[in-house]
Formats: sequence, C-alpha cells, structure tokens
Amino acid sequence: MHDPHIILILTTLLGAVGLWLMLPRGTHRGRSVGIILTAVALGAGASQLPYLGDWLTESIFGVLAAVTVVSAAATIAFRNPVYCAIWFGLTLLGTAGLFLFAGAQFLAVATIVVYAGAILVTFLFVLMLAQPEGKAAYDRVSWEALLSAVLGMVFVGVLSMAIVGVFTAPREAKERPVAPPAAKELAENVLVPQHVAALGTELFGKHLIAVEVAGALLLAALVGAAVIVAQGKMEEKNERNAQQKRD
Amino acid sequence: MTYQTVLQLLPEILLVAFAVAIYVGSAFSDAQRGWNRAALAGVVLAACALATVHYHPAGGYPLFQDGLALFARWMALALAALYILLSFKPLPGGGTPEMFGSLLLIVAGVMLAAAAADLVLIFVSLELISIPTYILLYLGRRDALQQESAAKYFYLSVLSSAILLYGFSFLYGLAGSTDLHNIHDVFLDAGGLPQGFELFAKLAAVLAIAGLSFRLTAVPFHFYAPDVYQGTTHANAALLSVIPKLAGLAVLVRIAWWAMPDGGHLALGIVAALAVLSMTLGNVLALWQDNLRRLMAYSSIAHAGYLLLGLAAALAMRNIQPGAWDGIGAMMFYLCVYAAATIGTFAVFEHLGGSTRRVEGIDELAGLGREKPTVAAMLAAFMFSLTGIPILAGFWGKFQIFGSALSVASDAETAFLRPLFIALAVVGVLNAAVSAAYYLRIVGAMYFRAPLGKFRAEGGTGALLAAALCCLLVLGLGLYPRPLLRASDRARPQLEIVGQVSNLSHPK
Amino acid sequence: MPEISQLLPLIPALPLAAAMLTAVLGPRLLRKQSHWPTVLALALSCTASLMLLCKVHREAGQEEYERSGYEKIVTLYTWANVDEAYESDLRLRSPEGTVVISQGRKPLENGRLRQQSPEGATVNSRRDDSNKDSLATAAPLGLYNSEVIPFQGFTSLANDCRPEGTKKQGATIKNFRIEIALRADPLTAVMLAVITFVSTLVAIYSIGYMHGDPGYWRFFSYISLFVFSMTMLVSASNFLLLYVFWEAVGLCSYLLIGFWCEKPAAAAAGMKAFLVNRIGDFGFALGIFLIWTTFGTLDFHDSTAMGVLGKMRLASPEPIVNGAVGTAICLLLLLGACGKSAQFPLHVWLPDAMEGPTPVSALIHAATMVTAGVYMLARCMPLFAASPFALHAVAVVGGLTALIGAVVAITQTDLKRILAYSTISHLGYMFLAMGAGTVLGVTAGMFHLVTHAFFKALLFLAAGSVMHAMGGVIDIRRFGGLRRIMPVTHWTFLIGGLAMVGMIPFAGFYSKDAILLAVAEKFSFGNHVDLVYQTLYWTTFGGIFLIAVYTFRPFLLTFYGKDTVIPPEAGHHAHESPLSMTGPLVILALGAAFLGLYLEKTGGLAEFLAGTPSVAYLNRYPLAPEPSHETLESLHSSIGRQSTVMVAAGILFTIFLYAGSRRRLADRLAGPMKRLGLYQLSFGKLFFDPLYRLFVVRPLELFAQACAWFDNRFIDGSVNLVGILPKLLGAALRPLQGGLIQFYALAMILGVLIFLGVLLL
Amino acid sequence: MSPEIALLNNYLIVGAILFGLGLIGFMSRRNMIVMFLAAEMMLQGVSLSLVAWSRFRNDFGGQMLVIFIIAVAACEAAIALGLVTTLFQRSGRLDIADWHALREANQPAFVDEPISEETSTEEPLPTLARAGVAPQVPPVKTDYRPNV
Repeated sequence: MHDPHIILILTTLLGAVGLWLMLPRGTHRGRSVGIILTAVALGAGASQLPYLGDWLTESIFGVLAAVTVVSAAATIAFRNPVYCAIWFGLTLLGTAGLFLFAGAQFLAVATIVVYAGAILVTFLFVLMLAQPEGKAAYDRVSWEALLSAVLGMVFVGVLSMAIVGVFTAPREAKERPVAPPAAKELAENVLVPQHVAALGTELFGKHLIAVEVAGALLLAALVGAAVIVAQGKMEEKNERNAQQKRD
Repeated sequence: MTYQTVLQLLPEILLVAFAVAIYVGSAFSDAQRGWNRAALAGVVLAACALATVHYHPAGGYPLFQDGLALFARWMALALAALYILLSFKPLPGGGTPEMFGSLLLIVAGVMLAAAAADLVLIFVSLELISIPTYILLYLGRRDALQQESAAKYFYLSVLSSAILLYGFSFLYGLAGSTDLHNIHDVFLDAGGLPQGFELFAKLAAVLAIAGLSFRLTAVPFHFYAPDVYQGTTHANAALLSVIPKLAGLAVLVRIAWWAMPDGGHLALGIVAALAVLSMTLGNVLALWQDNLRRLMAYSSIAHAGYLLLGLAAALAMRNIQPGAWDGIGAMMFYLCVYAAATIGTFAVFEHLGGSTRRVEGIDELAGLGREKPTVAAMLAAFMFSLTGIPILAGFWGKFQIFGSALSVASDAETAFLRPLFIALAVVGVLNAAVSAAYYLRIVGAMYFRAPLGKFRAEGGTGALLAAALCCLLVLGLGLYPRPLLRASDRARPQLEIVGQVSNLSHPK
Repeated sequence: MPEISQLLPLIPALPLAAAMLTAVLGPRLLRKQSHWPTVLALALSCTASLMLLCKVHREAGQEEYERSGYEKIVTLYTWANVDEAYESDLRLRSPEGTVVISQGRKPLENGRLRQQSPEGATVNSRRDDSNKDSLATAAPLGLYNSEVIPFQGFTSLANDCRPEGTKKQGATIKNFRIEIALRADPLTAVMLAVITFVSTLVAIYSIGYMHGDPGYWRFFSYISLFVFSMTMLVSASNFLLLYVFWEAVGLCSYLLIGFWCEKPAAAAAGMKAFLVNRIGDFGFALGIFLIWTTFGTLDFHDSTAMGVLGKMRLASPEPIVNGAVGTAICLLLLLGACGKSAQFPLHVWLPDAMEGPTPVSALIHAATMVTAGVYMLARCMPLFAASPFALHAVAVVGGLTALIGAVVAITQTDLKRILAYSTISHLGYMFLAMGAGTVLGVTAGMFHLVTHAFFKALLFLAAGSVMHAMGGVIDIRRFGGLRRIMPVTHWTFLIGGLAMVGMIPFAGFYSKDAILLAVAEKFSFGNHVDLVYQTLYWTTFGGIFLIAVYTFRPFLLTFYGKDTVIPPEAGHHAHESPLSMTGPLVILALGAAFLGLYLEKTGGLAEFLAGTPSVAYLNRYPLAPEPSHETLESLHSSIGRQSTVMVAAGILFTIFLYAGSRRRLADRLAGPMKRLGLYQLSFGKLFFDPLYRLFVVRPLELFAQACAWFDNRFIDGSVNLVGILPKLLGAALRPLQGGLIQFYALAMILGVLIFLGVLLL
Repeated sequence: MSPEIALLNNYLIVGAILFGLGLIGFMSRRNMIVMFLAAEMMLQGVSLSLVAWSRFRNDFGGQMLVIFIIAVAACEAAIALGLVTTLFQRSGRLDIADWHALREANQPAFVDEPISEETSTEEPLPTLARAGVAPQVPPVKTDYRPNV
C-alpha cells in the first residue's frame, strides 16, 4: 500500500506547474504541456478518491466532478473573458448537478436560476459591452502566475491532505468512529421526499430573522447599485460640462 | 420566532425600518437636508427600544442576551449617533439619503452580529455591514482615488467573506449544526468530536479567524486599510476604523472563545501571533506617514493588535472569576476609548476641511495651536489618549489590556503561558512607547510650527459637536472611568445557556 | 495653624488654579501681568509647604512614630474602583446578604460547564471553611490585613471555585481601587518644601527674564502646571498616581523645552526628551504592572489591603518580595528612574533640554523634575533593600553617571551645557548614595538633593543672567571679564560654584561628604569587603577633582580676564540684570552658602528623614552590623579633610590653568613673583607650564574629548538607534504596501497558509 | 470506508479544488470581471462542502447557509457590476492593476512587462487612393474601446 500523501504532494506540484503553464502569460508556449500536466494531476488525484459503493453512483459523481473541475480550470485559464464567463456557467451547471446528487434539489435549481440565469448573464452583457476588439493586454498576461498557482495549489494540497488524512487514517478500536447517518435517518430529514417543503419550514422557521435581514440586504444592494451607476453617470456629465466650459 | 424575539429585536427592526424609509423616501424627494435628523431619530428610537430590552430576561435561540451582546449593541448605537453628527453636513454631490440609510443598516448589522447565536445569522449580519459599507465608500467624494478605495475594499472584502465562510463550513461540519449553542455543547463534550476531526477544528479556527481578522484590520489581513482610508472621506475612515472592529471582535469572541474545541487554546496561538504582528507593523509603519488618514489607518491596525492582546488573555484564562482581570472586559473597554479618540480625531479633521478640499497631510495642521486653540487642544487630547498618557481615557484602556495580559502571566495554569504573556505584555508596552513618536508628531506640528495658511474650518458644526462629545468622553472617562469599567466588566459572553429553544434543531 | 489634611491638598491645588487662571485669562486680560497668579500661588504654596514641614516635624518627633516612622494619608477622591461595581452586583443579586455566585458568571472548572453544584447552599456551607483556609494561606504571604477586608468573603469564594492546586494569592482579583490619596511624611514634606521654594524663586526670576516674550502667559501657565504635577508626584501615595504625574511632569517638560518652538532645535530637543523619557517610562510601567501582579495593590499605605510600602507590611518579619521577581521589579523601577533623572544610558536628553528658557533649565532640569528618580528610589528603598543586586545596580549606574557627566563637562564650551552635565554628574552622586541602601545613604542622598537644588538653581539662574546680558550668547569663549559689569551675578555664581565643588563650609561640602561617608561605610566596616562600593568610592572621590575643574573653568573664563569681552549680540547695554532676577539669586546664594552648615550642625535633616516609614524600615533591618558612633565620626572627619584637599587642589589647578597660564597667571602673580625673583618666574613659565600641559592637561583634555565623543556618538547614537530601529523596520516593510489588490490578496492567503502550516504540521 | 463517508470525502475535496482554483484566479487574473467570477467560484467551493456536510450531518443548516450565500452573492454581483461599470467608464479598461494610485508614498508604480502584440492574421490590405489624393491612413488601433 503506497502512502497517499506522497501522491497528493506530487499531484499538488504537478497541478501547480500545469496551471501556471495554462494561465495567460503573454505567450502560447507551454500551454499544451500545462493542459497535459493538469490533466495528469487531476487523474492522479482522482485515483486517490475512495469508491462510492456502486459503479452508477461512482460514474455519475465522476462525470459531474470532472465537468465542474475542468470547467473551473478553464474559467481561470482562458484569455478571453467572455469564454471565461461561459466556462464558469458550465462550472455552475456542474455544481448544481453535484448539489442535486447530494440531495439538495432546491439549491441546485437556485444555483442555476440565480447564478447562471441572472448573475452570469448580466456579467456577460457587461463583458460584451466592455470587450475590446481582440484580447486586451491585461487579459493576456496574468499577475505573478507562478506564485499564484503555487500558492493556490498548496492551499488545495494542504486541505485535501487534511481531509484525506481524517477519513483514511487507521483507527484504534476503542476510539469513536465517524458515524455516518443511516439511510433511514437521512430519508427522514435531509432526503425527505417533500424536500422543498421541509427546507421552507426550516428556512422560515428557524432562520426567519436571517431571511428578513437578507431582504434588507437585497434592498441595500439594489439602492446601492442604482446610486453607484447614477452617480457615475452624473459625474460623467459634470466632467463633460466642465470640459466644454474649458473648451 | 416569538413575540419576545420581536421585542428583543425591536432596536434592529426600528433601524432597518428607518433605513428602508429613508431609501424609499429618497426616491421620491430631491431634498438633501433633513435626512440626518431622520437618521438620528431612528437611532434615538432604537436606543429607547434597547433600553427596554435590557430588562427583558428571556434570551431565545437565535440571539444571545448576554453582557457582551448588550454592551456591543449599546456601543453600536452610540457610535451611530457620533457618526451621524460627524457627517451632519449633506454630501456635496448628492447621495445623502442613501448614505444615512446605509449607515443605519450597518449599525443594525453590527447589533445583530453581536447578538447572533447562529452561523447563518452571523454571516448575514456581517454582510449587512459589508454591503452598505461598499455603498458608503462610493458616496461622498467621487474622484478616482475614492473609487479605487471602494474597489479595493470590495474585492478584498469578498475574498475575506469567502475565507470566513470556508471556516464556517468546517465549523458546521464539526458540530452538525449552525447553532452556536450546539457547537459549544459538542466541543464541550470532549468525546463529541470524532477522532481525527481536530484537524478540521484547526482548519476552522484558522480560516474563521482569518476571515474575521480582515474586519479587525489585523496583520496580515490589514492591507486594504491604509489605502482605503487614504482614498476615502474622513467620515468613512472614522466608520471603517471602528464599526467593523466592533462587529468583528464580538463575533471573534463568540467563535474563538465560545465555539472552539480545546477551550479556545487552539485559537490562542493564532490570536497572539496576530496581536504581535499587528501592534508592531502598525506602529512602525505609522512612523513614516505624512498623510493623516493613512497614519490613522496604521494606528488603527496597531490598536487592533492591543485589542487582540486582550482577547488572547481571555482565551488563556477561561476560568475567570467575577471581578477578576478579564481580557474580554478589557478589550471592550479599550475599544470604547479607542473609538472615542479615533472618531474625535476624524471629526476634527472633517471640521478643519474646506468645502472643496479636505485636510490631508500633517503639514496642514501646522500652527493649529495658535489659530484654533480649542480644536487643537481637542486633537491633542485625542492623540495623548491614543498614546495612553494618564488621566486620559486611553491610559485606562492600556492599563486594562496589559493588566489582563500580566494577570495571565502571573496566574496561568499552564507553564508555557507565563513567559508567553510576559513577552506579549513587554511587546505591547514597548509598542505603546513607539507609538508616542507619531502621535506626538501631530501634536508637535500643531503647537511647534508656524501656520502655513488659513484654516478654513468649513466642516460644519456637526463635526465640531462630535469632536467635542468625544473629547468629553476621553477626558471624562479618564477622570471617572468607573461607569465604563463596570459596564465593560459585565460585557462577557454568558456561560449559561438561557432558553432551550435550541433543541428545535434536533427534532429526533 | 491649619491641619495637615487641609494643608496638603492646598499645595498642589494652588498652582493648578493658577495654571488654569493664567491659561484662561492670560491671552486676553492679564497679558503683561500674567505672572501674578503664578507667583502668588507659588508663594502661598511655599508657605503652606513650610508650614507642613513644621507640622510634620513636630508630629513625627513624637515617640510613637520613632520606630515605624510617621505618615499621614489624605484621601481626596476614589478615582477608579471596580470592586465596588462587583459589590453592588452582589447586593443586587442577593438581598438577604448571603453571597451567591451570580448565575451568569458561574466560573468554569477545567473548561467545563455546568459542573458547578447549582445549590447556593452548598457554596455557602463551604464558605466558612474556605474562608479560614484562604486566610491561612494568605496571611503568611502577607497579602491581607488581619483586619476584615471588605471583599474577603468574595475573594475566598473565588479561590474556592478554582480547581485545586491553582489557589493563588488572588492577585488576579481586581480589587481595583485607585484612590487619589496624598501622603504627608518627612520625605514628602522635604521634597515639597524644596520644590515650592525653588519654584517660587524661579517664577520671580522669570518675571525679569521672560519679560517681553510673546508667550509670556503661556510660560507661567506651564510653570504652574509643572509645579502642580511635581508636587502631586512627590505627595502621591500610590504607584499609579505616581506614574500619572511622572508622565505629567514629562509632558510639562516637553512643553517647556519646546517653548521657543520657532527654533527647530528646541522642538527637536523637546521631542527627544519626551521620547527618551518614554523608554524609561516603559520600564516604569512594566515595573508597576509587576508590582500589581505580585502584591495585588498599588497603594503605598495600608488601605483595604496591605500597602506595598505600608506600615503593616514593613512591620512583618519577611514582608518584601525578594528573589527574581523582586530584582526584576527593582531593575524596572531603576530604568524608570534613569529616564527621568537622566542617568546613564538615558542621560542624553538632558543636555539637549537646555534649548528651553533658562528658568526652565534651572527649575526642571536641575532642581526639581530630575530629582523625581531619586525621590522614587528613596520611596521604594524597602523593595531595593531586599535585593543586593538591584542596590549594586543603582550604585553602579550612579557612580558611572557621576564620572561620565564630570568628564564630559570639562570640555564643553556652552555654559548651560556644562551645567547640564554637572547636573547629570550630581544626580549620579545621589543615585550612588541611594545605592548604598542604608539610612545613612538615603539621608545623604536626600541631603545632597536639597543642597543641589539650591546651588544648581543658583548657578543656572546666574548663567541665565549672563545670557540675558549677553544677548543670548552662552559660549564661554566669547565673553570674559564680566565681573566688572555684573558684580551680583559674579558673586552669586562664585558662591554657587564653591557650593557645587564642595568647598568647606558651603552647602555642597556637607552633603557630598555625607554621600562619601555612606559609601565608605559600606566597605569600611564589617567582615566582607565589597569591591563594588570600594571601586565606586575611589572613582567618585577622584571625581571631586573634576567637579572643581569643570566648575571653575567656565567661571574664570566668564568673569575673569584682563579685558571685558562682550559679544556683538549684546549690543551696548550689557548691564547687570534687574532686581527681579538678582533678588532670587541672592536668596539662593544665601541658601547655598549656609543651608548645608545649618542642616549638618543641627543634624535635623537626617534625623527627620529617618522618620519616613520607608527609611525607618532600613534602620530596623540593617544589612550589616552598624558601626559605633565614634568610628563613624572619625571616618567622617577624615573624609572631610581629604575631600577638602582634593577640592582645593582642583580649584588651584584650574586657576593655574585658566587664570594663570600666559597673561593671566603672569598678571596675577606678578607682584609676589617679583619679590621671589624673576628667575623662578621665568622658570615657572618655561618649565612647569609645558610640563603640565604635556602630562596633565593634554591627557585630561584628550580623555574628556574622547568621553564626549563617545557620549555623543555612541550613547546618544545607541539611544537614537532605539528610536530609529522601529523606523528602519517600517522602511523595510513599506514595500509591502504597493497598492496592487492582487498582491494584497496573495499576502492574505500566504498568511492563512502560514498559520495552517504551523498548526497542521 | 462507508459510502457516506466516501461521498463526504469526495465532495470536500472537489470543494477544496474549486476554492483553490478560485483563489488562483482571484490572485492572478487582472480582469475585474474574471476576478469576481473567481471569487464566486470560491463561494461555490464553500457551498459544495457545506452541502456535503449537511448531508453527512443530516441537518438542514448547511443548506440554509448556502441559500444565504447565493442571496448575498446576488447582492455582491449587483454592487460589483455598478462598481466595475463606473471604473470602466473612468479608465476605459477592465484592468485592476490600473488602480493602485493609493500606496505607500515612496513605492514604485506597477509597470506592465511589455509583451508581443497579438498578431492578427486578417489585417486589412491597404487600398490605393486615386492619383493626386493623399492616401487615407487607417486609424490607429487601440486595444480597447474608449467608450461603451
């Protein structure tokens, strides 16, 4: 039995180098190498994941996770921000699938409706409006790509080593094992058939105050966005007037 | 959610109602005046409501009703009143109602965050502070620098929220509940944590404290502060240097002191390291500053370090007897006197500014002592209070903080804590000595230099009034600190769970 | 005659009132008459001090105080008080008077909640036993009075609630009670009398000196404020209050040094003084915290608990904390004293502080403020007496400073600066006396403090008079022969100088000999030979010669010489100063001339001071067997003879050098020499002079210059380095704030990662 | 390892990867909108682990938190859009590195390293003008649009 930590460390390093090569650096050189390295790292990492019980679950999870992770990597690696946004949409779809797979139906729908449907589309509009012809220099060069890639991947590595370490560490018999909920318990609570009803009860019962606060928050954001844009417009007008006066 | 919960939350509800009314009203009115009075009325009403809450014994599930919550809520209201006075003049370019509405929402957020007993509510109330803050940062003066500072704060704040949430996710995973009472119970019962999960506890501690440290401007999460303060208005800088600290500290106490395994010792190391870094870096970098707001930003970083020193003392000495030296009480006392001096300083700066340009550099204060002796004397009092010169309130703050640290040093049950806290106290006192240099620079410029030009002092009487109030506080608390000492002595998280509504989350 | 409790608050209150009055009315109403409130208040305050002195003297002489010393406490106001808050809390929760731990504050045990037995009855039943238990443990530690302490029940309860094994003396319990309590005892009474007397004279002097200054009212307001702080400092009966006025005095000094703030040097000097003092205060603050955590109180006297220097504690057999903690407290207090009293290595601020107006130099930097450190050492003597190492440290610091100050003073050319270094040197002598740690030492130090206050104030004021007449020029090379136009200044300066060098029978002679005697006593008797004191004795004994040189060199250069040299800045009206300036000079000169003789011959001061509780303690527990009176007397007289010879040699040597070489010596000695024969005269001129120059003067000068260089470059530099180090650190960290959001995010994540790494690995 | 634990493990790791990739994007990309997307990606990672914990702990709390994360993200997006739009109006670029005028007084400004121009293959061929008329020079190509 080989030590999973070594593989995880290698994966982290491979992933860091691969992502560095993939990130926009002003040249095309090495991008394909980066893609290969990242893919290898991804595969090596995936090989360390435990088996989920049956092949159907395993394959559905595998596909969803792969879609999510690959599109996430693509989101940060593409140079054209429009593509980035579209790839991020795919990430959102993958996440929504994972939510669904974990039994959080409402969240899956909410993610798609709110994120993909509203937020992302608006951003795409802005991007389309602001997008220069051709790719801007700041999209083609990232800031300290190597440093960021290494730091981010080390973060991932530390976290996944901790996670894997907790769940796979050999245990002595006397210690209390991690007790997963039985399927029956799950079916009575989180995976209850009337999921949305249960969620709503919880949301508007225990978390009513938070809901009210979120309402205030949304109002603030609405007013804020309006004020910011309106003030920006006014200011532009003022500046134009000032310039005309000067002319 | 019962009738009693509504009563408890009446102050926040009133604040939000006033904020909504001001927001909506602004859509139908072009008036720029009068909003300040409306906001002040909201704060006063909320204070009246809070006065009734004080005597309400019940504390239910989603909210704490302990000394810490009450103290923080009162303090938030007091700060709100000062801040409204400070920015009493309408904004030059419009947006005044939005500013006051956002301010009320921020205060409501702080009050909720201080009382919240649920991770969800904590997160949402922290965001209720952040999002109106983005708006406030954008309002006021709209030049490139201000926009830059708004963008900086926004992006880094989003990042810090993500980090905080990640910490919360591990905290939630450890306990299986978002309710802080349940989390506390799980950690209290040492066997409650599955084997190996201490790793997750560490992750949760680091990430959550890191996320909250952003609000405290603790090093290395402080980077935004100098730039943002420099770019924004005096009023916003005053707000940023106190309000997020209050909310962040209250939540940090809840998380690190109450909802951490291992009796908070896990958080102790992190908090102590943050304290030393913040004190030192804040003070040494402040020595170089010429811009007043930037200098005050570094000063606020340094003071965050002192505050964290108090928290570290509290974490090290959990078995606090009533009446003992208590880090949390010291911290709250310190925060009050720091807030009075800092808001007063910014109020003076605001008052000194002209209608079109504000006071920027230390040089612009030259000769203030001769031109405007009263204002200069107030500013000098604030500076000396921040330095910790006796008979001013700041001295008692430092005394309490270092006293609590040294009482750990003399009383700690664990051997290694003693040298640690002696070292912490020495670093703290040394830093206090260093800080005298840059505060004195301001005093020296005011009294020992010839004026460079006329002082416009068009900042309005509101700012002057705020400064005078703060000056009264600084002097009064220095001469007669007893009331605040008593109040802050009670401002600690409750140790007894009141009410059993929390069982709702486990309908087994 | 009014009571002590009426007199004592009056002494600081009057200057405070004057300061406020002048500040309010000065700029508009009083203007040129701004000195009146200050002078009147100080004069009244001085009268009150003298009355207090008499009163204390009379009462302390009573038999009952002979052993334990006399003190009287006047409590004005309770400043901060937390235990009262807690008391009311208790009352609120338990109307029947039974003590019940409040619900919300149930202490944790081992970090676990709800383990406490909830019944208040159990706690109550156990209370009686635990009370006894805690008393039993507390009494030997000397923390609690045998009387009933108001919060004892609560304290024992709190102890009871703690886990076993951690029962401590309860220092963490915040029986936090800061009272504005003033004390009257011999030490304070003497200090008060000296401070107010000198201040009054200086204030009168300032009327003439500061005449026409634009900040006239400001000056008098500051002076009153300073006297208020200083009188509070010496009469405070609480470490915290002492610290408060310690800082307040520093603040006044900062304001007064920077008084002529148009001069950049003045502003810089003010800043430097404040910052160097902050280094000392840092030690002092830590020392106070340590006292707090060790003793559980900050009061000197016994109040609710046994005071740090209270009679109860001093009366018990092993009252004072010794060992590492005691030494640490003493060394930290010493650091504070070094800052305020300008002792090595924190002495660098004092010479620069001469940028202030001369009366300020006289008042603050010679006569009063700088003696605060000496006063504090005298006050805390019982703490120091428990730690031989700390006593050695005090003595060594004092001896070293005495030498350094003297050596540097030799080569300076600025009259005020010479006097500043001489102040440093004399303060060193006082520290040395304190370092002896005996009654003899403390009283000698205080004796010297009193005489020094007179002659140093006199010298400074005389120097100010010269400076006033010379249009602000203070460089001794640029004037000479002034005795002709300034006779009063000349004679008073001469008396001050003779007092300073310790010429018999002037004041300095007696006090200086007392110090030497106190040091000599440490190694002359008993079995063990203390090398430290022996070395210090001989070093400082040699220092007497240097004192004579550096005192008479500026004197001769200023007032003697063939021609009257006046710098052009003085204009044509170089004249003797007005009466308001010469009057105080004459009074001080009388004091400098006769005070020492009076105090020595009556022996009153030493006996009186020995009635202070802190000093009386030393008498009761002498560190070494006491020598008999006769041996002490013989030692005293031999020291007196030796030192007189030394002083005389020094004075003659100086005269020989500065008045004698070249023209002046020739002029003066012309008559007698002619009678003796021209040959000797020419021989003397040809032979002795170069020989002296080569073998004595040059090495001495070189050494002094080396010392001055070392002082300026190295000591000053290293103290400055302490100030600059944070700045350098800041400079190194500045590039972090480059303005890029990206970088900020990266740094934040790096921080998180480092914390994670440290915790996980 | 039981399937439920394995599922938790896998979700947590995917969440961590999303969070990490978001971090990398946030730190290295300079386009303000992409930065915001990366920040949202971090929130997605957090949401994933919350949902996994929620299932594992059989408690709705985690899902509640995710609901509020989504709500708050919507608010932040609104603010971000306003902010980015105004910043873009001022500088004409979406580059965050343009905004570092606020920094320590003596620090050098951030300078872009020069990179080779993106070579576009479909450069329009110059058309010949009629004889006697000055040829029209094609307008200088900027790499951004000066106005929306």
